[in-house]
Amino acid sequence: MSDEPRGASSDPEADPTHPEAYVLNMGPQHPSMHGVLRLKLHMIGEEIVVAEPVIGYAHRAHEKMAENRNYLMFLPNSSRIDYLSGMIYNIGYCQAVEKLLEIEVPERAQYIRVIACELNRIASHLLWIGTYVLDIGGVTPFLYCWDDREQILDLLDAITGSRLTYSYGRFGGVTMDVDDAFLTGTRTFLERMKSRLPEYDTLVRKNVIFIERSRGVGIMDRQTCRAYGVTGPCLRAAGVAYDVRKSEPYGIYDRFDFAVPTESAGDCLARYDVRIREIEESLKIVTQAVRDLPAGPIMPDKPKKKFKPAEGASYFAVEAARGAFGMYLVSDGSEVPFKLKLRTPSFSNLSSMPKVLAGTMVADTIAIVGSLDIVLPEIDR
Amino acid sequence: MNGYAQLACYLVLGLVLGGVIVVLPQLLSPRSIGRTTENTYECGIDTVGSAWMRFSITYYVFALIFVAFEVDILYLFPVAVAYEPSGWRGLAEIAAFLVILSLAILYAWRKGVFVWKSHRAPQSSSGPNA
Amino acid sequence: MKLEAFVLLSLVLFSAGLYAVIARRNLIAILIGVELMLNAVSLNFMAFNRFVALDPAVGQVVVLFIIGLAAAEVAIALSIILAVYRQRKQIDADQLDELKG
Amino acid sequence: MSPPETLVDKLDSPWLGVVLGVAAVLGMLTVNVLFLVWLERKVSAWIQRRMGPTEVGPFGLFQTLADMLKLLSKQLITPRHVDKPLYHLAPLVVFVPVVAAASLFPFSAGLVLQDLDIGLVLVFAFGGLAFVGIFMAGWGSNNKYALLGAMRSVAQNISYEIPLILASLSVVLMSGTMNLAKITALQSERGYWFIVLQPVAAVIYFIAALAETNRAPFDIPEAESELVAGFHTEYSGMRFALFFFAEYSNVFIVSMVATVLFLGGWSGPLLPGPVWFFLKVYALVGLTMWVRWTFPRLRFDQLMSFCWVVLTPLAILNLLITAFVARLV
Amino acid sequence: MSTVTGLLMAIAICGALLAVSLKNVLHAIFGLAITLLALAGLFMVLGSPFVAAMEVLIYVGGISVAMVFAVMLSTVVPKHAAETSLRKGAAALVALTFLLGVGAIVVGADLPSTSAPTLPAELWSVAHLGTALLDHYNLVFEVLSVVLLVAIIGAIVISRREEEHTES
Amino acid sequence: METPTRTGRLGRFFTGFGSLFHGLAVTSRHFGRTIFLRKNVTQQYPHEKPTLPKAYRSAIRLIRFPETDSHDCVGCKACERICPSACIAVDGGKVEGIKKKRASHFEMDFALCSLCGLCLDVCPTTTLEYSRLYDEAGYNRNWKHDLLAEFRAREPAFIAEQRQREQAEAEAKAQKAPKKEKPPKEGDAP
Repeated sequence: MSDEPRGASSDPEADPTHPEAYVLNMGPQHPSMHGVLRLKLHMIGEEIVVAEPVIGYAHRAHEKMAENRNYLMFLPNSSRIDYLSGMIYNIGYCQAVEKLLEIEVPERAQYIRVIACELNRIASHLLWIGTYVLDIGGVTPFLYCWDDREQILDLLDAITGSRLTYSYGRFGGVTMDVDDAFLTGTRTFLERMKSRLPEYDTLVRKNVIFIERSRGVGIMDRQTCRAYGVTGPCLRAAGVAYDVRKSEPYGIYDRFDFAVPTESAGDCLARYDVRIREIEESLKIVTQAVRDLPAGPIMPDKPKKKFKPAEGASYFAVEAARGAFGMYLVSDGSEVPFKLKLRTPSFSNLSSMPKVLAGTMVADTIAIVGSLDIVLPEIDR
Repeated sequence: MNGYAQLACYLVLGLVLGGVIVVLPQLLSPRSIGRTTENTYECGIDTVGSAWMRFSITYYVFALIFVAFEVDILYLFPVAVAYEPSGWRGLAEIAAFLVILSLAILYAWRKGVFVWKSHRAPQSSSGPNA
Repeated sequence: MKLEAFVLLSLVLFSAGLYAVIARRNLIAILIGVELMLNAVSLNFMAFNRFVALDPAVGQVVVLFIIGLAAAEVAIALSIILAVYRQRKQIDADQLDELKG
Repeated sequence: MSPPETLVDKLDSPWLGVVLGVAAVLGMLTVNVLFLVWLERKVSAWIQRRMGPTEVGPFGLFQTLADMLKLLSKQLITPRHVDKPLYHLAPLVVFVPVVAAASLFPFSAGLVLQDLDIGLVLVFAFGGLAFVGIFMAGWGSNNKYALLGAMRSVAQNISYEIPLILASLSVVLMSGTMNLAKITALQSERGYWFIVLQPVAAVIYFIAALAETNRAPFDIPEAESELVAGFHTEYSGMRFALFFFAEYSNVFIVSMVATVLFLGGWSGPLLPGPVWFFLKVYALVGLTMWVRWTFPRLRFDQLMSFCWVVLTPLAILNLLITAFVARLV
Repeated sequence: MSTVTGLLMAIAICGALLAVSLKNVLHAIFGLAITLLALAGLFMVLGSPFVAAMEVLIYVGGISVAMVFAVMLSTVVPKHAAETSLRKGAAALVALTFLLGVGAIVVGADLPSTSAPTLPAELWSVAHLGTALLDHYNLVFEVLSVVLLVAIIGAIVISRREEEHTES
Repeated sequence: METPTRTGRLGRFFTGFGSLFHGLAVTSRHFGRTIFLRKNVTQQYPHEKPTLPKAYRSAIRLIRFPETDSHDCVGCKACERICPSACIAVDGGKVEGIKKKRASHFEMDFALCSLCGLCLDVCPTTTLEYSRLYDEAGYNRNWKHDLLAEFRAREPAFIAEQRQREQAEAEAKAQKAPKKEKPPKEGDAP
């Protein structure tokens, strides 16, 4: 985005040239700007006239890198696009390539993928709850959330060998099978999480200060969401029941019984509620997947060695923790993708900020931006 | 020595000690100055404009109300100390005083001073939530 | 210390305030001058209260009253200054000549 | 008028007494600050299922001492474009009143450095001086965050000063004195703490004191997620340490005031006076820590309207009722 | 004791000079604060620590803070037209004339040079002051509350109108 | 926002106030669990060593097979080609006297490695595995490890033994059908 102030809001009073307006930079090195986002705020008094997100401080050219290496070599990049739900991105990329190459994935691998992805989604949402409460000043819930998240990371660590940037998926399956210890651990975790959610409810959701800070703050209505392509919990908090897992089921998601939670208010509180209920839904999915996990191989019997798709293009989208993550793969028939376009949810969600932030008080900025759950590397991919 | 004079000495000695505490590390500490060491902190970006700018008027209204209020309630200190022997008349006077004081709050409340309102309609104004 | 010293100090402060009121053009600076003058008066009251009066409560009450009035005066004066600034974008006394016919 | 005999008067030379007194106050405050910071870190760790400092000294007790030594050896950075006199003086203006205010408290019967009749008002007066210091820091830094933090800090402090004073006025009205030692003595005489008669005032006082000392959930001025570090964003090394010192000492001072006003000061059975006094003070400080590590932060406008719409009217009402009841009894 | 008094007087004068001479209004306010603190000290010397505490609380903690707020709201401080030397000279002349004239009167007035009368301590006590406020001077007490009420209302009205003005 | 009735407002005030105490109860429970039950979640790292999962993914190393007491890298460069971070440099080729090719150079830049495991997947001789290093730290940008270093001293002996093995194999082959077998690796993904 440009360095010049843009008239982001259509409001005639939103005039950054107002004599009393001044510019406040929030970020890139700000204690609570997630990652290195820079918000250039044109303010009058405490009120934001024009908010201008300036991005690019963590740019790593993932899309360009994809054009310079073969399909397999891009695999480790995928979970680094969004390091907080890296598993979903990693598996999603595998699924996109599988769609292009028409590779069949064994049943067991499908189930393992679902378990891993949903655990990862819970971890991501837990982290969001923690950081959001931290953003509005509560430190302790943050650590409780990280404690729970740690359990998930331990579980995933046991099967993938890494805790954050999993290169777990392979074209056609996953790298490593799950064992009984993992399944037992997962069941234990499901129980633990069910007992923890009421605690969050008491400590955070019912807290009057939390409610006061979140209710009616940062309202994103349906129109705004539609205009900016907002997806994920932010969209569902505005009352639109759009979830890629339901609307365009991929993998084996159509086999599970889960709901798409929605709220209508579209404010920070609604986004919190949606995420908490999504954790519950994910817990349900994991429970079912663990119950139904079939025996069998985790890779095709004869895995392909060369990944050389025919000329053509395909689009594949998954529901990441932050919204719809789409990959548009263009193949020119060689081993190297001609173009990989990533549609990342945080980017679209953040782009609504100039509109949402204009006219709010600076005190709410952090809460609103925090409630989006942005991950900067994903925006700057 | 008078207790109040002592208090003054405490202030002076505190000032001296504080000065020593600040000056001492100035002499002891390392000194290394780079190009941006002495920049004003604004999240790693060069500051645009001076920080000495205008702020929201709401703060200022609070300051004014505070000044008036503080005078009021500080008057109550001697009165409170002398309340015991003052009889029902004392109660009436304090009550009148406090009621008048409350009127100020009531007025400010009715005028919406304590509601920190944003000048424009907040957030998305693209239409009603369909 | 004698009474005279306090009275003279009060006089010096009052003159300083007078100077500020005449010389300064910034309305807040003028207000500072006024505050100085008020305080000079308070000091006088306190000094006479100490050295002359038989009931020390009198002078103290007067001084408290002055302080209270000063607070009220500041509240109103600052509001007016602010209003003027908001209208004119500057607070120099000389520029405010609208009433000069 | 002759002030009652105090500890200092028992010494031969008054000057020696003053110097010793300052040394005692500073020593007490320093040890307290170091201990409080350690305690804060430990309490927060325990609440959050962590361990806190463990490495330096037994139970990590010397961790804060090490931190202080580190701060002492840090470079003092003065940014360009600061308003030099204000910037340099601000830490002192915040620091000095704390030392003076801390000398006013009765730690036990007879153990009081300065037994002044208007002790309570003086404590508030010294607290009021800090506003100026905060402004100097915020303005002097020429930093937008610092200035915003200073504006908020002062606006918050002055607002909560009103319910704070009103709550303590209720006690003054009941006891008929502003002398801290006499208020304490009165409570041990009557055999009950004033919190029994003034629970509402005590709660108001506690909430207002949290806000006065910028503790969560009222830590808006330093709301690090918004304003980085508030008015002391640009201060480093020992200058920052002075602000820090003042902040924690203020927590301690308001707890001491609360102890004297509502919890009967030094009075208590069996144990000697100072032990009771510090036990109560630390219990209160612990309570502020517990609160701090539980709640999120209020937004600034909510904070202000809470003060003026809820706390202040409540405090006025409480004062009125106190006056009425005192007349009846 | 008199050295302390002299010191306080000197500080008061220095502060006052700073307050009236500094270009930067904000610095001038802090100069005023210094004077006020010294005056509070003098009030203590003059036997009324309570009034001294009030001076600190109201003037330093209240009025000067409000002034600083006003400065922050009104203008970027160094940016106001400087006083002309002519004006300064004229003002100095008036002030000096006043100082010398009244000073001569004061010196010539033959003020009582006795040391302060020793009154019983309870006459200086805050309780006595409170009784006086409740008793003889209760009108002062009540009138002041009304004055302050009016001041608050006035301040709110003026600043509210300003806010509406900026809004429209 | 709706304007609540007076009782509603008062009720909300008290529920709000109560919610604060519920929050305090939660934190105090955790407080008690930490200091009385000693159930904190901290792992005092330098004092307690971490327990690594079986699948722990660290920098790669060459497997030392028990049969040969050496690695089986033939220097085919498959890993070098697939490595997305280009952190592997392999060289190898014919060694005098034996049929099998041997790696002569296997250098890895730990600073660049992204621990993706693709090299393990493509290794034709499955001689690569994850090491169990977790506290490695590089002190400069040139943080290269020679993975062959630990095998170098044994290399002449290995070649001699390999020659014998190949001779024996050739003899056996001459007698019967050839039997190609690779030593199995534990924990290998199928």
